[in-house]
Amino acid sequence: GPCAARETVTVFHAGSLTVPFAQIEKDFEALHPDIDVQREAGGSTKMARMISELGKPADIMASADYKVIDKNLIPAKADWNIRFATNQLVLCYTDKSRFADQLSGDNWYDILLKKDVVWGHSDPNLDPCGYRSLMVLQLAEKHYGKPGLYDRLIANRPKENVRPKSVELVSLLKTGNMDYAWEYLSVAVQHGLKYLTLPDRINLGNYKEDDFYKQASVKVTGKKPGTQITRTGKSCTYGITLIKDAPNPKGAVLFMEYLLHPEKGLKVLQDMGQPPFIPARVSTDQVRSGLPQPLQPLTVVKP
Amino acid sequence: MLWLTVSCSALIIAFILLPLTEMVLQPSLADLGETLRDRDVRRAIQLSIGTSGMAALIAFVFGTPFAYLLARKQFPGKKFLEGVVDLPIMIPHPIIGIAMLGIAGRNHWLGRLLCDAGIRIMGSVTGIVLVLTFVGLPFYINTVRAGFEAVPTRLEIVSRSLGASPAATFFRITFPLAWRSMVVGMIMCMARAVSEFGAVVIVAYHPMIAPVMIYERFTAYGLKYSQPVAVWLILVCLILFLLLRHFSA
Amino acid sequence: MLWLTVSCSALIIAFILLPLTEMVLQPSLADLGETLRDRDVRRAIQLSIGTSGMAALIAFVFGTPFAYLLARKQFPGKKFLEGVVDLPIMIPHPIIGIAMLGIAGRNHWLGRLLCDAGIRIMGSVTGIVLVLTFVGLPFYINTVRAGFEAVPTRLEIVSRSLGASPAATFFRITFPLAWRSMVVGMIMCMARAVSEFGAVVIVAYHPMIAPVMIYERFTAYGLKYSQPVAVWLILVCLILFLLLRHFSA
Amino acid sequence: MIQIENLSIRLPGFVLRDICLHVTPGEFFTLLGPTGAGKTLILDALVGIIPVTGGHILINGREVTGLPPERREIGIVYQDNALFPHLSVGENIRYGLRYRQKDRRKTGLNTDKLTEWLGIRHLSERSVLNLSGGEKQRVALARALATEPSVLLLDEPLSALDPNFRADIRDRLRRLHRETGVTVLMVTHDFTEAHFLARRTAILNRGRIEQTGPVREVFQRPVNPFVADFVGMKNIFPATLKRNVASVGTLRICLAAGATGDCIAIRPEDIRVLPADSADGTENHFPGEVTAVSSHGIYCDLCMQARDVHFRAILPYREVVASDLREGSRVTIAFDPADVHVLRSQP
Amino acid sequence: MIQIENLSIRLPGFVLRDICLHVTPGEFFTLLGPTGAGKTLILDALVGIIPVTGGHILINGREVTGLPPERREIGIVYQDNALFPHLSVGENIRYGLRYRQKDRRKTGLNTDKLTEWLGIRHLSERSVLNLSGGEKQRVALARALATEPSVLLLDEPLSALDPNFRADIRDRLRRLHRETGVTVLMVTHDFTEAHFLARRTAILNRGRIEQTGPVREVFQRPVNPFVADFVGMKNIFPATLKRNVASVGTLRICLAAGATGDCIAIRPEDIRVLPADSADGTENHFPGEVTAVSSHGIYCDLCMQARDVHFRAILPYREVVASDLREGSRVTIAFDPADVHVLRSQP
Ligand SMILES: [Mg+2]
Ligand SMILES: [Mg+2]
Ligand SMILES: [Mg+2]
Repeated sequence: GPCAARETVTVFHAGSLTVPFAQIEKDFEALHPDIDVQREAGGSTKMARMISELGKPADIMASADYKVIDKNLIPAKADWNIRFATNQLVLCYTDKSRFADQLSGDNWYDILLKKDVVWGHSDPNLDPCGYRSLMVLQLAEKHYGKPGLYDRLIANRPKENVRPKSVELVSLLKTGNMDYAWEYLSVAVQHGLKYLTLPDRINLGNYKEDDFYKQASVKVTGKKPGTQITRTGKSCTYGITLIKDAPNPKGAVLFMEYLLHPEKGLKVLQDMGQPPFIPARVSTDQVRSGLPQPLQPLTVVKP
Repeated sequence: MLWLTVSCSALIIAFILLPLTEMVLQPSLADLGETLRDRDVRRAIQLSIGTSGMAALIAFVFGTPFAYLLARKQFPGKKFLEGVVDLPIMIPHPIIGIAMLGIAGRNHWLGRLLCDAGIRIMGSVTGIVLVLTFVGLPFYINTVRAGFEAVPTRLEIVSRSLGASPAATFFRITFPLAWRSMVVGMIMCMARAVSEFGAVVIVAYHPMIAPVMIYERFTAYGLKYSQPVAVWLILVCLILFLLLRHFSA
Repeated sequence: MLWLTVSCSALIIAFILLPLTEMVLQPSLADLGETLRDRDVRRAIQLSIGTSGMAALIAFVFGTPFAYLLARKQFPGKKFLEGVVDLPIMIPHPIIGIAMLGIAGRNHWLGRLLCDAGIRIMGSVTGIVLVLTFVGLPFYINTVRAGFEAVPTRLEIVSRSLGASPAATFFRITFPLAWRSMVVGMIMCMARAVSEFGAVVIVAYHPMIAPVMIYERFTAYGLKYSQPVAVWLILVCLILFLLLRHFSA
Repeated sequence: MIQIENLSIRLPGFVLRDICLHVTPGEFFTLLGPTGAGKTLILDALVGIIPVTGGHILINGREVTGLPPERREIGIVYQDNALFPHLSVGENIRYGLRYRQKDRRKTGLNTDKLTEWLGIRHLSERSVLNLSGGEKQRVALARALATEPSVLLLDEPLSALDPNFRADIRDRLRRLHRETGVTVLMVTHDFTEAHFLARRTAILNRGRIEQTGPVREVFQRPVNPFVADFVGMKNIFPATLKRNVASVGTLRICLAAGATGDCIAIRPEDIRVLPADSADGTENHFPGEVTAVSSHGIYCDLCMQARDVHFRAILPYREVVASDLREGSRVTIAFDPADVHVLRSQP
Repeated sequence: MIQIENLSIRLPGFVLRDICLHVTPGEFFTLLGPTGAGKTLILDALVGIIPVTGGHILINGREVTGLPPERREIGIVYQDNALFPHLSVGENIRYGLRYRQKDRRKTGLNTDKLTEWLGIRHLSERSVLNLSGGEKQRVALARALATEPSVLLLDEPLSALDPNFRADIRDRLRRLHRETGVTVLMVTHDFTEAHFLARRTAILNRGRIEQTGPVREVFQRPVNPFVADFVGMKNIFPATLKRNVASVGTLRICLAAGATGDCIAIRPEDIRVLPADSADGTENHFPGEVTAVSSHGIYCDLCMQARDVHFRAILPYREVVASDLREGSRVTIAFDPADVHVLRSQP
């Protein structure tokens, strides 16, 4: 059929980017009717592993944590890394959530400690949102000066409440299977959830607080079951890269060019509650000069 | 005794129907309409129907002779073959996908052969059809085998005594008497195939069949966006199967 | 004709067996051993066997009276009920999970009821068993129904004419003559249940049943780490089913 | 004792109308009729497995119309014996004892005596699967009688048996009936079985009873052509009756007495075949010609033509040989006026 | 013409040994035997659906032992008629014509004539599902004969029919055989069918042929007790023979001529029942007493005892009535020495 004739651009991305990327795909495909963008969403770590370990063909990888690209893809599968958006963690809930009427910035952790409250987060091993949720809890222990808070909170969160990617929790909230869930602000906005914003000191949304964030660390599984690596706290910064042996580099660059354009892709992100970096950032001049030609004007160097 | 029977039966019917009707009734008509205008949704449902129909067709072509063999001949190792036919029912779905990818890659002689012939399994319609055929085959073969067994061997003997070759006998006697079971078998095979998710999601995330899309929408957007797709898929399947059953009755 | 039949049959057997044997033969014995020492793997396989066995047991308890009803009684709407029984085969697996969660949450009266009774569906063994029962029921009911139909009604009539009540007749005549089909039905139900992935992964990611673990390991770590788990699951299932079949033959 | 009063059963495609049957205590009664006449339906109603549309069924004076089978105290033996395949011969026979224990003490009939009579005592431990057809039917009989039912129903118990077993079971049935005195209602389509076993019979056709009476009387005096044909009166002719003469074609046949009707019937064995141009004193003797001779072993079927009427007679084989009867033989066809039965085709 | 030479078939649990059968062209031959004797197995071998262990099968002189069924030119009619349920009557009958077109022109027998003879011409457009049992069997016959097979095989074609249809099909079978001259091999367990239809017969028992010969001869002169019992010689006694006298119990029975053997047999219809203390000139007459009289309609079965020997006789019902024979009647049992057959129980 006519679909088969179109060239495809395969984009792997963090689950939290699903809604804006769906819009961007639609806009981009309208502009380039000969290109079909095919997206596959999941926990960023998992998506990166699918490229690095399983060799699944992909053109672009957009991660909720740019570190994932550095650690899993560079240098074998990618050469560079563009940071293009930020985010912050919020505690999401609905009208029907237990104690929703009492929830405030001062007592949220008390509510999460209640026995009959069901709350959860995504899998730290598969999804940056998962370990970031844990980091928020660790930072809260320090910020509110409540030693042992983290362990007590975790003790009240059975393993069953951990799902592979954060956006799955949205459905559980909405069907009333779960009362509270840790999500990115953007996800909460996009899905029309009620949410509680937290102080900058603990929400991982402000890069100026990176020194405080650094105190949090979470162990996650490594390249094979049983091994572990440590993730330390850092502000939520989204990264994107082009996969080295991409099947369709031309189309991929075209899409990336569209995505990183302040009036196009980045504007969609902005509209959907996710603050973009305008312009997008790379770490060094050397990296910038290594970018495909059309992307260079859309980026600045900022370590 | 009767009371127990009826209440157990009612419980089972409720257990099956309650979750499904609740789900079907939840989306508003507006949601349903909007979903149907989504080209991706239409494409996914079409692909689901198309690939499972294709699987049913393959089952028909290759499964019919096998079903006939199982229905008519006695041979050593028959029990084993019967077990093999039922195997796809008990193999966990992700394993099916993994096993298919295992022989489809360049690391396997078969994969190289296919690759050289330009046939791609991973992420292709071919791959989806293969996986769906795998899971649907037992349903076709078991149904049609029972259909063949219901045709008295005597009719075939008489036909041959009247001069018809085995092939002529099959097409003039056995097939006309068993074709209904083949239609039912294809419906069953298609029904099973259209429901498959776990094996397909491993072999082909794209092109997206409806169950994968429903899963994706559920995990990424939530219930509200997956339900209408699910409702449409269920409706399309129901209509299709009712039509086929009607046609074959 | 015979040649065609045999080659089609060989093709199907190869199509089913080749991917599976290739997969079973690939992991080294060391890998297999190491995997088995992994407590998570053992727990997942145990959970898979346990929950699908539970599903088979539930199907036995509630499905047997229903199968008897379908086998023995004629009533208006019977065709409809037969269709309902087959429904779980054709409902895409993610939809099953979604539909279950739909009525299990606090937003549904049934969910609230369950919640107040302390029964949780999401992420619980209860939820897994429910989903597996849902997908396995048709297999149990259809098998046992055929088993009941194979017991001549006359035997039951004679038993009653000799003074036995319907219940006594069932336990002294019908059950002893149909129990084999119940064992086979439970095997089929369990086989189907142990293979389910799409519906379970939505209802319960944790506790992890083996197919979910295999999927996770495959997507996160690749073939090498998922294959040994798959091999163990297949082996355990095969042994279990062979034992049961042997026991019931 | 069985009383069936105005029994009606309405099924899609079949109606049983106003059936009345009285089987007296200890009687052996046969219900005869061709396939599809509704015989088995009446048995089903007696057993209690189909709902009746109207009428009443009484067993030993007790109304059982609405009772379930287990409360009717009947025994039933089917053509296909319906033995419980998973039980041994002994277990089959003793199956119903636990439900009817009290009755057993009263009469003292025990299974030992029963199995002795039926010659199956030595089979007690055997599986019922390896028995011969005759043995199976004997076990089925023992099972039905072990509970000492008020009545015994038999659904063509001889039809499915090999001829060599058939005679044996038939003999045993008769002896059993005599020795136990049980009331028996047997359904069959074979009139000779009724002759052998029963005192009275009813002829069923298309859901209606055509005639009831002693077997020999139904055999000798059928009331209409259907019954006549069913009991083997092969010479049934439409006739015009005038006083005691019936005109059949161009033949004029004398009757023993004046009667009204539109048909006459003569049993084939009542027709005598004499040498041509001879007579033996009867009024009815016609010159004729043999058109066919068929041997059936002991006896032969003779087809003969007298003018425009075809007669059929049955003769012992030795007589046919002695008289050298063959196709074309010229004979005299003779029969007594008393053997000419007048029937009405419309009731 | 059918020649079966030393046919052997070995199956798990059953062996067919050294079967030799010659059916001459145009003959109507019956293969008789009880259930399980191996009759159907021989038919299966003739049709070509089971492999033979040894021996040869020739049809019209052509060896067909290894040929598939479609190349044997046989017609077959089964007990259950095996009509193609999805085809009309006409389509069933014409089914085989396309494969045997050339033969049809030769002899000129056409389906119109066939359906005319069988009285099913008007059914041509009807579905075979709504036919009566007799009509179905006639269609099956027409279908088998339409291709003008070299031989026609019949597998108990009358057994499953209602008695009223049975006589009709039997008559038509005989006429068809006469008019088409086809070679027929019929399998049955009913000896009277053989009498009616066939010239020659073979008696099969447990995979072996016990006797072959003209029907009447097998009927009159069985070679061993099994055949004697099968053809209805109800009086079979172990006997000690000395010249032309056989000692049975305490009776001494005269034979027509000296013979060797260990058994004697007398047909029940060859036994005459005379008034007590009378005689009719035969050497063999014994005083006896009637122990049982059973009616079978036209004829009656009489059980009699003469000293320590039990005789069974068959008498026409009217004779029993005329002589007022009943249980306890004293009679003279008489039979001719020529009617006493000497058998050997061991070959
Ligand atoms: Mg697209
Ligand atoms: Mg009947
Ligand atoms: Mg047979």
